[in-house]
Amino acid sequence: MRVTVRLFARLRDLTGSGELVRDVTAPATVQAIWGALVAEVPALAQYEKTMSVAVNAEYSTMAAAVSDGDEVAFLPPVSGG
Amino acid sequence: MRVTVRLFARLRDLTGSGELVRDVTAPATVQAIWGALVAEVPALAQYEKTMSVAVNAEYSTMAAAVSDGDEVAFLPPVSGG
Amino acid sequence: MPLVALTAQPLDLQALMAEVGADRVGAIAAFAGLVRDHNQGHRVRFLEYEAYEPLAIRALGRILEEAGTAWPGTRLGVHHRTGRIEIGETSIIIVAASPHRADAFAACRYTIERVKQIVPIWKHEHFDGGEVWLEGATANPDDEDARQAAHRIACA
Amino acid sequence: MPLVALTAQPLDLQALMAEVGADRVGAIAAFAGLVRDHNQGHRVRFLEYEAYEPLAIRALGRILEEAGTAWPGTRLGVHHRTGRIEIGETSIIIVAASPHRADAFAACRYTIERVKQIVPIWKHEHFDGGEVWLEGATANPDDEDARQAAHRIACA
Repeated sequence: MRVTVRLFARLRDLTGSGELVRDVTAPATVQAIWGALVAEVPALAQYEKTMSVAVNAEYSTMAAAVSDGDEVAFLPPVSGG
Repeated sequence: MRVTVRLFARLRDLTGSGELVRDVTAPATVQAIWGALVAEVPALAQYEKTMSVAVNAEYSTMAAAVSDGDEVAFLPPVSGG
Repeated sequence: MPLVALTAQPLDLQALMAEVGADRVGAIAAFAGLVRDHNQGHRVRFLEYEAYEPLAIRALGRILEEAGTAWPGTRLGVHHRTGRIEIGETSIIIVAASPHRADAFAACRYTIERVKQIVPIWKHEHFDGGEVWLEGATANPDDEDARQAAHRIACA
Repeated sequence: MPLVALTAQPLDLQALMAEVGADRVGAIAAFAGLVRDHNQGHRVRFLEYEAYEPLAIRALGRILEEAGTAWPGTRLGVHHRTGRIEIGETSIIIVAASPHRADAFAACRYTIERVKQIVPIWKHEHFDGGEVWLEGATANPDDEDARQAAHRIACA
């Protein structure tokens, strides 16, 4: 199946792109997608403890299942206001 | 000596005027001027415990001395904002 | 535009914010009091505010000094309407600007509490069927308990 | 004008106040965050704000619901800038309107604290000699400790 990966702020800078499309083997979790991403861009690993994740623009968890066509986002600590 | 008496809000309504000129015998205190005023308008007496006083547009006390030409103001509890 | 004012004209929060926040301070907290169409079960037609103007200006200035001492680096402005005010209009605006939002909020809140304690302004409420002078606090700027109560409300 | 918005256009506090305070509620508390010309010892040239927009809008809406539950009868609006913002410009405006000034202040303060906790927006600071992404809180809307901390700051 195919998912869209969204990356923001410094995660985007480290990866070089804010939006990636990746084919993953079903069933898959957010954790599996993150693991594949860190294999591509090892510098991302530093964010595993502090980031948040979202699936289809709703906050989610690393353990959540991902379906074909989902948008999975990785969010570094926020700094709005 | 001559003083100007300023009255505000309900004190003004009870007295029928916001500004009076009164001749008083020197030496005089704010208390003496108030006493003379209550003799003229007994309904004012209810404010003695809750009002504030000012002399020449500065907060003052009933015991303060008053000089010729002073402006003495009697202020009911405030309700700005 | 002065930081402290009494005026019979409509209040302009945007202009006061520009004046107070001119040095680009990080955080601005503001307060506006609006005339409500009801109070204590009756329907309000309009208000009139009366002030002992020279003392009211001094009292407002004193409050700004108190707040400046309590929250250094915070800049404040406060304007109060006088005369007749219609329903929905603004009777008071307060602006506090500070590098730190906690200070801006505290100074703004402190100022409205102190205005209600010590500024010689009176609200004359005209409602359906009558009118009444509202009476709140006995004004005593040297009442340290009252000042501390305002400070506690502001920054607890 | 929507109560919740992300926009690349300058923010208009006066307009948001008119929208939020349209039902003449008694007290309005407002907050504005301004871009400062310095931060942590260096001279800031400008900021860029990036947002995950659909989630940011949801998170802002959630905060307004939380505040509406905590302070019933209080009406809120919050607008956040995105994109490049110059020194002295406003990055966020919050307006809280309530019959009671204590509720207006509390809801306004709660909202800015929660924005900094859970809204997916990031500040990219461009200073003399470099740039840095600022990173604050790990966003977790279900972190009840964080929510209670914001509530304590707002209404203690």
